[in-house]
Amino acid sequence: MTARLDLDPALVTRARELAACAAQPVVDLARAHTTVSVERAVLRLAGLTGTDPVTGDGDRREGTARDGTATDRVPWVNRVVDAVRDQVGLEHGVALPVWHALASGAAPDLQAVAEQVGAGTARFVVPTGAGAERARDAARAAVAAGLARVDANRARREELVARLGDAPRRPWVYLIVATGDIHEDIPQAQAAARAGADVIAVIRSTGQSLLDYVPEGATRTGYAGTYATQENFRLMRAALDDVSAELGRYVRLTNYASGLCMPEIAVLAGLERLDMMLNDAMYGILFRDINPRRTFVDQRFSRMVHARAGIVINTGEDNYLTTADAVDEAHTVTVSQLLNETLAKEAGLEDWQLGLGHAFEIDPDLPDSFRLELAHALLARSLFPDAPLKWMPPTKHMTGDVFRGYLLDGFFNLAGALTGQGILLVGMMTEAVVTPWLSDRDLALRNVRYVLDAAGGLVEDFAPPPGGFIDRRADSVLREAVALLERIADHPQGLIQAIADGTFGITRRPPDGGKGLDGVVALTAEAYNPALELLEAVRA
Amino acid sequence: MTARLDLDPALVTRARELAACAAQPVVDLARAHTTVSVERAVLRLAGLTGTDPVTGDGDRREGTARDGTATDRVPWVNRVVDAVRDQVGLEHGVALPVWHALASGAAPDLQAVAEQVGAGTARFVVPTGAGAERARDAARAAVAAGLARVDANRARREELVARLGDAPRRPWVYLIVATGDIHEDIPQAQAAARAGADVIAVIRSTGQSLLDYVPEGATRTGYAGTYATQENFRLMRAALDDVSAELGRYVRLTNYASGLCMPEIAVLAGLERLDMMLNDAMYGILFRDINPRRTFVDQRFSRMVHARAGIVINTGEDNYLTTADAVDEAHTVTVSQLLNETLAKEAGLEDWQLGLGHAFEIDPDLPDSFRLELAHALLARSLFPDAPLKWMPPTKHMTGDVFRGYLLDGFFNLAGALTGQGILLVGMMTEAVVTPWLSDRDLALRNVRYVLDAAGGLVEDFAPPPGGFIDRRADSVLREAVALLERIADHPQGLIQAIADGTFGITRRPPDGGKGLDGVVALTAEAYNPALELLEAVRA
Amino acid sequence: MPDGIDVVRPYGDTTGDGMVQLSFTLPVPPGPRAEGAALQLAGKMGIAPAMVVHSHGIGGGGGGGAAFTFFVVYGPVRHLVDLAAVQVEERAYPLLSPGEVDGAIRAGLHRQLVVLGACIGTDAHTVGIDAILNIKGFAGEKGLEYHREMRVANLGAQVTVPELVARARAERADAVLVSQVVTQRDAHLRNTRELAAAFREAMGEARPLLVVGGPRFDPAMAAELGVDRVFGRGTTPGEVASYLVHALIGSRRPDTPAPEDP
Amino acid sequence: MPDGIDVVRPYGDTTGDGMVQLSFTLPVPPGPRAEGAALQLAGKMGIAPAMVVHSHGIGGGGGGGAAFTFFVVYGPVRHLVDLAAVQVEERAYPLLSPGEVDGAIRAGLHRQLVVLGACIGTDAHTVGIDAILNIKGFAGEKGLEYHREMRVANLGAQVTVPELVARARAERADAVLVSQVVTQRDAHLRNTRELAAAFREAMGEARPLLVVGGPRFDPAMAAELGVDRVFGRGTTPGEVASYLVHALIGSRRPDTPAPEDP
Ligand code: B12
Ligand code: B12
Ligand SMILES: Cc1ncc(COP(=O)(O)O)c(C=O)c1O
Ligand SMILES: Cc1ncc(COP(=O)(O)O)c(C=O)c1O
Repeated sequence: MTARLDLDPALVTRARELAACAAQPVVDLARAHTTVSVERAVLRLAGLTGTDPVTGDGDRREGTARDGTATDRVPWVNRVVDAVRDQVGLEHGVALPVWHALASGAAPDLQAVAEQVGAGTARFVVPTGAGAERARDAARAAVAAGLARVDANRARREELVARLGDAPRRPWVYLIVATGDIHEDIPQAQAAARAGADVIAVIRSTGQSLLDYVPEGATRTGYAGTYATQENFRLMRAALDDVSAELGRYVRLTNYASGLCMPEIAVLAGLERLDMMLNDAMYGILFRDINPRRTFVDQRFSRMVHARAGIVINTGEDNYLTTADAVDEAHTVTVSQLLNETLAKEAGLEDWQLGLGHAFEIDPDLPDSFRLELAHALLARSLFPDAPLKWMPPTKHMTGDVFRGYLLDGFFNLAGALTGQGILLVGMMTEAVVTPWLSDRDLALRNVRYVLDAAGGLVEDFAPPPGGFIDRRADSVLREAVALLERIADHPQGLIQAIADGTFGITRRPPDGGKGLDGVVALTAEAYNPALELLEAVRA
Repeated sequence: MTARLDLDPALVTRARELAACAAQPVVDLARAHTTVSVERAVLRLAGLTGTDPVTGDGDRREGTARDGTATDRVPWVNRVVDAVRDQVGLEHGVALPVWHALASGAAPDLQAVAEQVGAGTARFVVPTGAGAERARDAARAAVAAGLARVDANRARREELVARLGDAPRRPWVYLIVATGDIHEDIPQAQAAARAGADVIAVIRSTGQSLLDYVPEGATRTGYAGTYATQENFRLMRAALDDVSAELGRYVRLTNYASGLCMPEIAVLAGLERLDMMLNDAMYGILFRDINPRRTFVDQRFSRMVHARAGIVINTGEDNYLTTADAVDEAHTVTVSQLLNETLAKEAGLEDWQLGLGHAFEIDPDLPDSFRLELAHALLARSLFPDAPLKWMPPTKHMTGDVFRGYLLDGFFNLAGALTGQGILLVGMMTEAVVTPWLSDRDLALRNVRYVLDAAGGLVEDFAPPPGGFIDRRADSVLREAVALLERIADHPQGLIQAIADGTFGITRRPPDGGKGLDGVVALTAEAYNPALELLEAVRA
Repeated sequence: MPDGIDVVRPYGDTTGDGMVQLSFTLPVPPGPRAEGAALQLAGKMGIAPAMVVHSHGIGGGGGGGAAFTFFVVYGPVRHLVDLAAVQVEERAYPLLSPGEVDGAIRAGLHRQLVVLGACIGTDAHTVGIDAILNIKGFAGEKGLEYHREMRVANLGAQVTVPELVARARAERADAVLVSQVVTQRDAHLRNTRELAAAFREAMGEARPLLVVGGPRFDPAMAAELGVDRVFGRGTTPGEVASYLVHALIGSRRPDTPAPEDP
Repeated sequence: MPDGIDVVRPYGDTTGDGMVQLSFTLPVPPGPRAEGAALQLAGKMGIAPAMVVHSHGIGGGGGGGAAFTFFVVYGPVRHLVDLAAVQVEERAYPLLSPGEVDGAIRAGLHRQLVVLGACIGTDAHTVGIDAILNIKGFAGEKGLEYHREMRVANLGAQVTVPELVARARAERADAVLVSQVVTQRDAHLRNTRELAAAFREAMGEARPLLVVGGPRFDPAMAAELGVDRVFGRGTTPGEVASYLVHALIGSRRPDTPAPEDP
């Protein structure tokens, strides 16, 4: 039904080859390293939960409120990984020393190991030979139990979708809640679902992505977003399950993986049946100044977990256009989509799981801005015919004129419908003012409904002619993208160098800068990660 | 550039033939009668102005305020026509007795005749033979002077358009002011022009259309509109001339002819260089319960004046859709457009003067409502390729949800651009609430600008396929229209009967009902109307 | 909102945050002085701290600068809404089915109930009164004409008050229903007061029940306007029929006697 | 608006009509009680007579009814706006060209003016501070880095207050410019107060000039927040540069001493 552009097939093939080539150094890097968060994720898959009660400032610190949970207590997974690292280093992974401790009877279970760490009595060694074999087997079994829960969640999702019914159509209507308080988020999310949302995303508190641990418990104290915690995931998923049953349609839940804890949050998402995750290979680097190496190692692991969990990822190309110009830098979006695609596939994700990002961010005062948007959106649609595509609403050029904003969002919705986008992030008229209000969300959904119902069928009449404005624009963006990819692939460090050069979102990030580099560890040949082993086994 | 539908040419020809046939009884009726307002219009063309100072209640009555002009004083033209009618009847027209009085020296000039009427001393007789010849010559000369002023205004408009420049593009952006106070209207109109309006319409006070006289002077006391008076016309045209010069673009002025004084208001519009006039063959009948015969006689004369003045008329088919359903009754709009066209051409108007009306009034909750709108709009566009077409915004389905209203108006604007409408009446988000505020108008213009600039070029990509939804819908509306025209043309009374049957706007109006029938007079063979003679001479 | 909570505040994204959105125009050219003026007004309205999140000049361009500034303001209002103090024109009467309405008239009146409807003044918006009176009705409910036990005359638009009084007297109307849609310069309020005064003067206590309606009326204003009942936007014929039965037959209110039986 | 008129009201379509538009949500299910509550709030805000022109339930559908109602209200506010009483943070200093700024620093300071910029707290919105500092600038004006006579260090996002104080001391900063964009739960106000307190505590009178900015700040709040100046939405680099010259060189204000000369 959707209009497609006739892209030059040779150019498309060349673009994909170049992207794979540019991404290769990243893949090599990721395979050769682990990170503290990858190792913590292994422990989480093996079932270790909870926080060390003697850490944290309780309600004296920011991020903690009288009626909420302390969000600064250190999780046991952090305490254990840090202890292992202190005592024997992480270059073999955490599994060998920890399950060696268990197998050798030093502790009855993982939780006990953690408590010994807390008490300062844990002693780790890296086993060899049969000891290593035994530790590996035990670790594999423990992690397999976690993965079994992930698998069960995937099956449960499929069952619920089959039983209750799915979103009534594409695009899926995706809405954000962002109160900072999980107990305010829940009724707002339910209200949005009742008003037509197919997907609910809970935005995270500012600053969480720079925490090198995942807070615990039900939280009420976020700023401009709610902490991503396992308990918050569970509460919201349960609330959406209730409303899904009520509405006879499975309502999806989204959260954010990017940040210093990508691998762990990916695991928690798998364990709590989240359905989509924001997961971009570069977002943390560019927008949170997280170290590139750290990010590349973490993102690969996290994506392997998503692949297993049947989670759809959303990439973050839209963000570039909040700092860079949407016309001048349109080709960087295309380049990034191709890179995200190649890295995602390498991590085991399939086409239907690739919610590649792009956005309606062209200055609305530019003549023909709407048609330029259509050209860009159709380019993405035609380049990735089997990916759902995540279509982001205007943000940068939204102003406090909420009437104009509501109109612009309507045209964004129309562009989404005309170009067959898979996931429609619903724009808010108050974008430039506040995090969305209950009423903003409701009005926004009314906007979406009007546009899709009244004008959705217009795709039948939408036929950008070959050689016309839209076709020419799409072609020239693709050509610019290929030219840029050529320059990137030319460099031995590929993408890593391109990021250092400020290619994306006009932000420069050198490979050794940014936060979290000290959490990256080069692996030895004997290193063992049971999660990676099990995740890769399936793919082989 | 604009998409056109391939309508069945045989059907189109048949539709026009049927319309001409259905309208014939109306034309015959109009030729055989005069009305008090037609005769007053003759006196106005001959230069008679002012009111009888001893009439009216001054500021004691509604419609009159402390700081405004008494709007209920009786104009001299009324006093004279009434006196003639009392003394000798109107079946010969007013010109013969009045100019006979002048020619026979009873009064030095027209104003003096009026004052004699006021004093009760005027005595009228219908001259015959040479006396009649002399009266005719004098009347013709007097009216020719008025028509010369109309001609000069037309030339002046052409000159100003050539010198200052015209509206930058189609559609012309048309905005309403409606404060009731000409001195508030003026700055609001100027503000709208500065913000991009190409045409300003001053809406009339409720109830003016049922006044059987035209109020005089600058007025400040209208309800939901400002009185149409010669002085208000003059003041607003002068204000717009100022702003036209300032902006370097000729800003057009519109008012409303329909009502009991159509002929006179048409004359005043010609004398004061108005540029467009609302003038529908049936609006007064259907929406103001004015007698059909009265309306048909009046509208023909008024349209002949507009033809001479180079004024673009706007017909009122949009109004049907405020009482009738826009989908079920879509074909009645088409039928009415064809009837308005045939009657307009008979009165001497040319294609470029035919702002045939239609509107975006489909229930927005109806699936595919936007595409149905496109189908209807394209049908009109394809059926009347050389007429400007007046495209009215949503009104009936507007609610107090001003955000939704603003969005809907945006889609209305888009439909206007995609279907090549000539005159775009700008919708107001407060449609269901109040007459437009200054800010509503400004926001509405911002809406128009965004849509036209950002998406106007989308016509290139808009290609409703033959046999597709839009094409099928347009074809079926046309077929229904032809079927209805067949039924109307079948009746010896044609259109007159159709109106009695409730064909338009689901409102029934019998030929002898409604207001103003007593102002209709059958003409004798010797009747003389110098204005008609001069207007018809040009056409012959 | 759990029952029992009587004091609430507007809800933006958290309970009790009091957030509202406001827009208006001031006759002041854009600039810091205009923004200050907007903040002053928002403050007087009880919004604190108010944020002017958008402003633009109106009427500028070409020769002179803009003489007006449009503002969008966001912020929390300090006022509390006391639900216990809310004056609700609750329906103090049961909503009857058409059959029940006819039954009540038959039983209580022993003759047809006579209803006159009109738009008065220069208001020509008949769709609202038609929605209440015509068979076709509104929102799926049939209009009053549908009732066997009612005699309904819809006089249409632009009826003058004296005409209406005369017709009411001639027809011995039990109820007169008047629609007013145009509200500019409070036309609807003026016309309603004129209506009430004319009926009072002409018929005194014996006047018919006076009911007015229109989208911009506040139902709480009946007493102030001198009529018996005011219906606002979205009124359905069934509500009106039920009210007529209640007021004229059911529990006749002391202060609004129905016309003498013939 | 003619000069000399000091009292104005909002303008809908006639001078003095006072008309405004308002929208908000109440945690009350839709219905007459909710409408009454909305009218009560509008009344408390000074809108009289208020018209609830639209309302709809939010969160309904499926199982339960809606728990919230959204309203759109129109009507006249009775408040007057007294222009004479408007507090304007008027620019009390001249707007200088880049050349004039450099000239003034050269002449008045005899060394480079040292400017530190950052987003503090967990705020990662750097576009605003970049617009002021980076060469690229904003609205056609080059940012402060463009000035030869300024030494600018832009520390970027998510800088903690202690880090910032340490850097300011180390670099002997003349001015510290801080951006705050996230305002939920008044994060920007809290962070600004924390900033002011930390500098006061660490450096007392010798603290650098403190300037904060962001789209939701009210420029009139500087004193209350304990900083020297607050810039709101749409600020241009030139305004900031001119202010720095004015405050640090031109007419040094008694209550905000600049840092000791080295
Ligand atoms: C249709 C319409 C027209 C049609 C009217 C056709 C007709 N036969 O009625 C036409 C095109 C002729 C028209 C003309 C004009 N209109 Co008009 N029109 C409208 C429109 C689009 C819809 C009104 C409507 O039909 N609503 C549907 C009905 C069912 O709703 P309702 O009237 O609210 O009635 C309900 C309740 O209020 C209640 N109710 C109403 N009356 C009564 C009476 C009783 C006794 C009871 C119990 C209940 C009751 O029950 C009804 C059912 O729920 C509105 C805009 C809008 N979207 O609201 C403008 C609007 C009403 N019109 C307006 C104006 C100004 C005019 C004109 C004066 C403009 C002009 N100067 O030329 C003209 C002249 C009319 C005149 N002399 O009065 C303004 C009024 C502004 C104001 N608040 O003062 C509006 C709001 C548009 C605007 N924003 O400018 N109009
Ligand atoms: C771009 C953007 C982003 C980018 C930021 C990229 C970057 N490097 O800065 C990205 C995509 C990363 C982002 C992320 C988020 N964002 Co953001 N973002 C925006 C957006 C779209 C534009 C902001 C912008 O760049 N404006 C342009 C600049 C030039 O304007 P400005 O900041 O106002 O600056 C001007 C003046 O204020 C002043 N000024 C500003 N600072 C200073 C400092 C000084 C000293 C001076 C003198 C002047 C000055 O001068 C500047 C020039 O005139 C706004 C929405 C909007 N349209 O406003 C949301 C917005 C600011 N973001 C918001 C949020 C909530 C977030 C997130 C927290 C969401 C989440 N939970 O994931 C994240 C996390 C960010 C974090 N930790 O802080 C909210 C804030 C809500 C609130 N009021 O509290 C907004 C309003 C969107 C919304 N409605 O929800 N965002
Ligand atoms: C891909 C991606 N990841 C993560 C985030 C959010 O990250 P944070 O929680 O760090 O603000 C975004 C925000 O839009 C994103 O696009
Ligand atoms: C064709 C036509 N004539 C006249 C009018 C206005 O007439 P009145 O002044 O009687 O309301 C309209 C209103 O929309 C119209 O469409």
